[in-house]
Amino acid sequence: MFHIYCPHCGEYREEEEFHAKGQAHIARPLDPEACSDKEWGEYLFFRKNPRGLHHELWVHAAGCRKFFNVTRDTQTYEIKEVYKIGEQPSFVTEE
Amino acid sequence: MTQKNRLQSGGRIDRSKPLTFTYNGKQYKGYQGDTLASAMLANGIDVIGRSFKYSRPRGIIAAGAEEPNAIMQLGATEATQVPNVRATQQELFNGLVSGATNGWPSVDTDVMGVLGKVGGNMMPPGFYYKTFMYPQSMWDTYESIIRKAAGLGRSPLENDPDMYDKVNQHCDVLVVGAGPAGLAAALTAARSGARVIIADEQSEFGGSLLSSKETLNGAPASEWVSFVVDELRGYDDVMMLPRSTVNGYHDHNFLTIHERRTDHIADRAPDGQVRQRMHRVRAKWVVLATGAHERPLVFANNDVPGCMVANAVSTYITRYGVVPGNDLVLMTTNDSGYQAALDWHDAGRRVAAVVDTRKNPSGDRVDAARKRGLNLITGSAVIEVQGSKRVSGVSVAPISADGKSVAGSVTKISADTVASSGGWSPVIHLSCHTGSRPVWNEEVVGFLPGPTVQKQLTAGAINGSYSTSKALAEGQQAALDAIAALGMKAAEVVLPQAVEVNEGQPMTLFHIPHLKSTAKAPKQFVDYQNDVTAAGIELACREGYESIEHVKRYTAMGFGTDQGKLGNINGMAVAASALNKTIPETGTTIFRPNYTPVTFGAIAGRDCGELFDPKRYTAMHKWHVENGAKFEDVGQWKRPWYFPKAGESMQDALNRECKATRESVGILDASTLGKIDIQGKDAREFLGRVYTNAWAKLAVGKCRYGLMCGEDGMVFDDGVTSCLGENHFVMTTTSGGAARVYEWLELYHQTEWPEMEVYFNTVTDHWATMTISGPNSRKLLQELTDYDVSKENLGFMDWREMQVAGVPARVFRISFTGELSFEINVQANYGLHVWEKLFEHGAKYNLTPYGTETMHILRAEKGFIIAGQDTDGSVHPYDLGMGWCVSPNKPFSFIGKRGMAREDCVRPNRKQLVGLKTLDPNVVLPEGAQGVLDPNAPIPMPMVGHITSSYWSANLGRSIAMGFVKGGLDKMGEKVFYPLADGRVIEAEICSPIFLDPKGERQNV
Amino acid sequence: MQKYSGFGLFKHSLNHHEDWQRAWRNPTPKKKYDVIIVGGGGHGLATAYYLAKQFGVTNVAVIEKGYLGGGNTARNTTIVRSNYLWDEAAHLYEHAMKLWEGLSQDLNYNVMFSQRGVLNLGHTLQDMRDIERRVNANRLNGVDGEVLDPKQIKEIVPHMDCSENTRYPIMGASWQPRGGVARHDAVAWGFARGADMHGVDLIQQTEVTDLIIEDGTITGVKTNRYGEIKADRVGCVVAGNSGVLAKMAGFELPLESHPLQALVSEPIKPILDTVVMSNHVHGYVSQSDKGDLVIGAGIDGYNGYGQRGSFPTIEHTVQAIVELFPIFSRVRMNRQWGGIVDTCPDACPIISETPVKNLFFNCGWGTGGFKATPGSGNVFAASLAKGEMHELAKPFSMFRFHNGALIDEHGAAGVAH
Amino acid sequence: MSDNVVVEEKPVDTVAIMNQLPGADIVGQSPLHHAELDALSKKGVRKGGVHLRENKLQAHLTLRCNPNNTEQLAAVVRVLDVALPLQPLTSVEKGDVSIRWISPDEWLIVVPGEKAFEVETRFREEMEGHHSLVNSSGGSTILELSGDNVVDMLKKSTPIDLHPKEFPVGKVVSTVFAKSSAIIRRTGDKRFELVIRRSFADYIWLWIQDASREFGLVIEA
Repeated sequence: MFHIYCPHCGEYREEEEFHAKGQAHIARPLDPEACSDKEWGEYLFFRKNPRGLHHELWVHAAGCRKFFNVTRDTQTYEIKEVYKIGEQPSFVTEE
Repeated sequence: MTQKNRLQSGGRIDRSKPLTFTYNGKQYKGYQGDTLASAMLANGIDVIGRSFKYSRPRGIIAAGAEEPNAIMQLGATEATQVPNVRATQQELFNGLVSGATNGWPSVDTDVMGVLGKVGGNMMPPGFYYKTFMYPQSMWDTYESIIRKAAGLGRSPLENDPDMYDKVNQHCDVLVVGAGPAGLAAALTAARSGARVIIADEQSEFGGSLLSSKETLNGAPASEWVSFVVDELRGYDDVMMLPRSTVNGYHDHNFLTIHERRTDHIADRAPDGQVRQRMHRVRAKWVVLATGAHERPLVFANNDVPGCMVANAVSTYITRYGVVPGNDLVLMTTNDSGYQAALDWHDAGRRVAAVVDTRKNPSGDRVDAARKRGLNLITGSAVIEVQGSKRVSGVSVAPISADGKSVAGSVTKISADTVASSGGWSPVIHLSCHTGSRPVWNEEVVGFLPGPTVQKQLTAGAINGSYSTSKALAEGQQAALDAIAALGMKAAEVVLPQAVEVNEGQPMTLFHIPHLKSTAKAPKQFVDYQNDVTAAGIELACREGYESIEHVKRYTAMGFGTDQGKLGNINGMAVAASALNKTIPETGTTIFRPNYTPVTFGAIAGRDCGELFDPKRYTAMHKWHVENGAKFEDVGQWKRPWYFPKAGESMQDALNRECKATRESVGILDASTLGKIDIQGKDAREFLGRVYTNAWAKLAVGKCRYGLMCGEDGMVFDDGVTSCLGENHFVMTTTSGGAARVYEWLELYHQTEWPEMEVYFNTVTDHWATMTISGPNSRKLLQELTDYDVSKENLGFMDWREMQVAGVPARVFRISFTGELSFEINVQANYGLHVWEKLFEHGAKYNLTPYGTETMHILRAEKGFIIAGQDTDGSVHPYDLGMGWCVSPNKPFSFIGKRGMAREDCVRPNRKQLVGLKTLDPNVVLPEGAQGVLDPNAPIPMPMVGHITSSYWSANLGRSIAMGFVKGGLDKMGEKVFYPLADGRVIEAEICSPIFLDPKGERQNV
Repeated sequence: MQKYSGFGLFKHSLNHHEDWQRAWRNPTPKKKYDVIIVGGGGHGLATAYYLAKQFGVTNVAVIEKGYLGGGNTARNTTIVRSNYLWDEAAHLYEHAMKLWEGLSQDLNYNVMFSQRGVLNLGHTLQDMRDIERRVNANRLNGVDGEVLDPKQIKEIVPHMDCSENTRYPIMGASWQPRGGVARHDAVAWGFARGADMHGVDLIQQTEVTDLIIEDGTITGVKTNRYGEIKADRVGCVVAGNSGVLAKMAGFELPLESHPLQALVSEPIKPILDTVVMSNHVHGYVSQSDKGDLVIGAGIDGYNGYGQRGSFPTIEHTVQAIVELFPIFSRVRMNRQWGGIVDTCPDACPIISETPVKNLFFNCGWGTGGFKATPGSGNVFAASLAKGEMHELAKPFSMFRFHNGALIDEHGAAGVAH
Repeated sequence: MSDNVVVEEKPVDTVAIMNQLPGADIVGQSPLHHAELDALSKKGVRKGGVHLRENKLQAHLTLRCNPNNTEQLAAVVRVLDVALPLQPLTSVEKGDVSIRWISPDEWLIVVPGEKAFEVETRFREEMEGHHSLVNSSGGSTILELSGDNVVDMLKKSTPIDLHPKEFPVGKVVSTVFAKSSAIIRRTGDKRFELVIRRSFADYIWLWIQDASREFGLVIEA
């Protein structure tokens, strides 16, 4: 069970208070009508699914109800950082 | 019966407290402080079970968690049966009832044993993959025989009378194991002011010190243990948990501890007490001081009762005052094994021989054995055991220096007990649970904990540090490391002085050679519980199962309830040798939770029975119960389903409720609908983005129905949203969808459109909501309010604030029944008051309470959908015939708009929701029936869609249904057939889903 | 190749089993194959087997980075059923079911397929609507199924609490008598042995490090141990690693890999004859031939390749099992483990052509992979043999996530399998 | 029917607030009304490790506003005579007003039940800019828990660390409570307050009884 630091509450809480909401930083296309079916399908369904560092969206569901981002290793499950919506991660994989 | 193997003195048992217990129907005596195993050994019980595959007699081998054989059925009553209890870990209590788990008619005269002897050769590993295939039809028969033979103990057949619970714990340092290393660690951490939890699976703290004659500071080690325990007890922030197994190590230093609080007292927990407790621990640091298990050696017939692990022999003698035999042969590859022979000799029984596989052993214990004049046979091994239900003798022979072959002639020695020691395996199980792979260490001849990302430290035998002085020092150091990492100041702890024992070099040997090849020699067991032999492992390797994982799976090695604590390393060694590889080349051994098995009840905790899941109630629930409602589970809510009167069938009640509502007035508790208060200057714009229809012009005082879709364009919720003020709305959602919609709104607000000024607050529980519906609803309402609720003053889809029955209310003129309806919302603390007042005044109108089922019928008569029943995540608004509820021209591309325009969403012949009238109006189509156009088509029959809603409509005097039909909206009047499981084929005609009052005149009065 | 039989066992027992042949060879790969299968799990091995046996393509290699059947094949709860809701899925899984029914004999390897029946419980009115809908669809699709009431359920599972005083009383169930369980490892080994017998090279401990793509067409793979190996066609059947291989080929997949946990009790005497599943209380259980209660938990919500999940998921599952079977409260949980399931947004697999010519993917089975093993291998083999997708595979194209033609099996997939 | 409150048509307003309380002759029924705690307090046990009292029918008001807007913060002081706790997980209490930090832009204000409308009205008068004040008095209730074993009982129910070092008096958290949720505030060394949702109140009541069984549960009026 993960121990997650909520950047809004300012302390660690148990995973039971949170919900994982999938990959972070997936922005809704500004002009959906201009998207092809392929582009819209990719926005809807296609994800990075990395083995290693992953940026993901979580919500402190039972706590402050704020969404925030987590950089986590999907293999070791280590959480490298948490950061607020609108901020950028400092841990990134080299591509 | 006398305890023939009990010593007159010594041990940690209390001879003044005799206890009586039952084994296989016979009564025996033991003492307070015994385990079931030590008491059985004291009474000279040799055979405690039969092996699982070959049905061979088995005896107790070990003294702790690693025991593979002594797996008992416990329980004096049916409800308190516990299968598969390890006798070595079960403390004896007065009245304990136990039995062997295998063996028919008894363990001593077992019929299967004969079969095992005859058929054993037919059962190499994986034999079942190679046979029982022909004829195909016989497999069921073969399998039922296999199933009966398998399994260990049995499940109780009555419900558990005991309680379990869970406690969430937090600490700075969790120390696992209260042996010398663990105690040193706990003491150091505690004295430094840390919050400490120390847990040990045994009944008392001390670990290896409990069963050794070692001294610390010149006094018996137990004195130091008492001193530490006393000091630890004095700290508020130290929690000491004996009888508590740390069974799982999970991510981010979350560990579970299974505490057995009453299993040592009785079958059943004393009244009010919890039988077992799970501690869910979040530890900043973990110190693993879990010790090591001694490895038995693998030799022919090494499973005959009387064969034991050397250290277990010592433990029974020193801790329990039990010598488990008369004549001992010890076989060892190392010095530590000698202790068993020394203790045996010192207890006054005969040591027939000490067989050391090393040519020239030397060391303090070897010297001690020589000094006692023990018969020391070096460079040799016990290559075979004689006896069936008890060891009668052994064959000893010299072996080659590499231990691979017999190098001389065989001598027979008579003995009734064979102790063996192949060295020690560190107990690394917990360190593996989070995915860390153990690393082989040549020096230790064992796996050590591998690198880990957890905040984990290790101390003592788990590191291969087997001396007490090292254990103490490492325990202290681990605590100091943790204290430093926590930024705390370490307190001074002076460790006690242990006596250093000089030890010679151990020999790396696992599998004792035999005169015959492994395949032809008598069985040499590696994993006792699963009857895995060295020959079996070699065969697996020969057959190409070369990965250690393949070997384990093919032979079932390590899959028993002991999880291979004794056998895994030996098995790997046998495989490595067969494959001509080293042990690390063969692979590694990964352990998973649990360290030892954990009661399901303890994992469930108190979340079972009444507390399995919350039941959510509305403010009027008590009234519903008192008025005979039947309830429906909707999410966690308990909603009235219908209100039968005495003697009424469900359909009678529904007919009555439906008619009363359409003819006069009915009332529904609608409090469970989700309600979200939305405020802010961008609230209106936000609604426009999340709903498919337009919200720009909804005036204050007005209500509007909306559909909500996902980005894929599929409907996921619906409800009425009302404009309370220019910047203020209240949204309603389905009862089951409330939490999801609320989170959905927050998701978009927080991540996509944070610049929008809008706040969402859930007010579901705040308002009690009651809907009165029917032609007399206005009259009824008017009696309870001074506000003019006439059509002119409170029109359809209007809401107003007014007092109802003296309580301030918001009244919404919205309708889900198609009748004149008023939805009255009052603060929930006053819900029941208003509800009861409505009944006081409603009697004359035959005000009839109705539940969800009548609500469903009434709305279906009007063709209104229920999200979740008439939708399934694969339909968009146009599929539902609800294009009227989509405003494609809104400036913002609302959620769902792009999704529902994808190629597959706009193709012709999609399944569309339509009304369906059965040809025979008296037949009600079953919900879920699948429609076909040609009921005579062969299977697989092309289907056109299913019935989503179907009812008997008392008001229409016929059945009505809604369902999906491919291209249905363009097929009005056409026929669909519904072939049912009972053989009937029901014919229906496609129609509009609005069966009643298509112009909406009834609600618009 | 020697044939397995009771008589053979007896014969070998006279010789102390010293002369058993290898179940499969350990060959050095050739320079070129007609088809390379990347991934030696159950699906990959089944693909190779059917390619060689049924479609006559014997110049085939299976390249496995670990050991055969070492992924989800070795970590699932072994349930086999075909009662899926949508036509496309039902047809695919029923194709698999028919192959299961003669698989031990076909492979001459007892996979211990045991048709002890599968119950899917309903606890709410909506559950029952869904069950009726699915069973009706199953029957018209030629999949066996019945809707049972609590009394009938009680007859099949006498020890389950079918009373009305539970939190979510059992209202009914769907019952697929032909469903059941099989011995998971044996499936991989049986297909491996069968494939090897027909000439397929099984290359273990060898990792594909890159795909060789020329002008949009795949021509082979690069490996860590044997360098380049050429192939006319390549089929990737690598479950959780699909994203990694897709990336090598230059495209993405709509997959996410999640932990899926399972657990077993200690072995107990036979007490449960069938598979019992409940989506509503979230748990499912069967009893293995060894006597273990085999229990499946839900998928953890986050992505994870760690072969482990979070403890609350285990707790909820055990609570569900104790709720269904209060008598199991004193039985003990022996072991838990986790697999990595590659899940698609619609809970259906991808069996598909890709943007690269002659490169095919079979993945995204989520919780439904084991039960499909022979069917998946069979249709994938047919597709690889012909170079175009088998009829049953066509609806499972990866391109459905662009045009929206999803096959939403979340209801049927539920917690589990 | 009583007409002591005159209802009149309001002018079109940006937000709608209303006095939700009836006249004093109509007694509200709290979420645990059916448990008849008053009666239990008279006949139940008087000794035990956990004490429970329902602090019912208080006014619960959820304030959402911008913690960086000094004007808004000043408005709060004008209305409540106490400043919003801006530090996460803290609370303030003054007179009959208590305020709990819930989220960076959310606070739960509790005042005596009859004061809800007055506070709402005052907020409307005093606070400008984007904010909301929502009355949720009917949707929740307050349980006061105390006693020597109160922490032991709570540890069975919530994963929050309740050690005084981590959870001092005045700290407030929103968290899971069994399979429901609660806002937990420490009001004393061995004294806590739980704000729970109405529809879950019966479940939590059953849970607390069960979890307190080994310590003894005393109901207080």
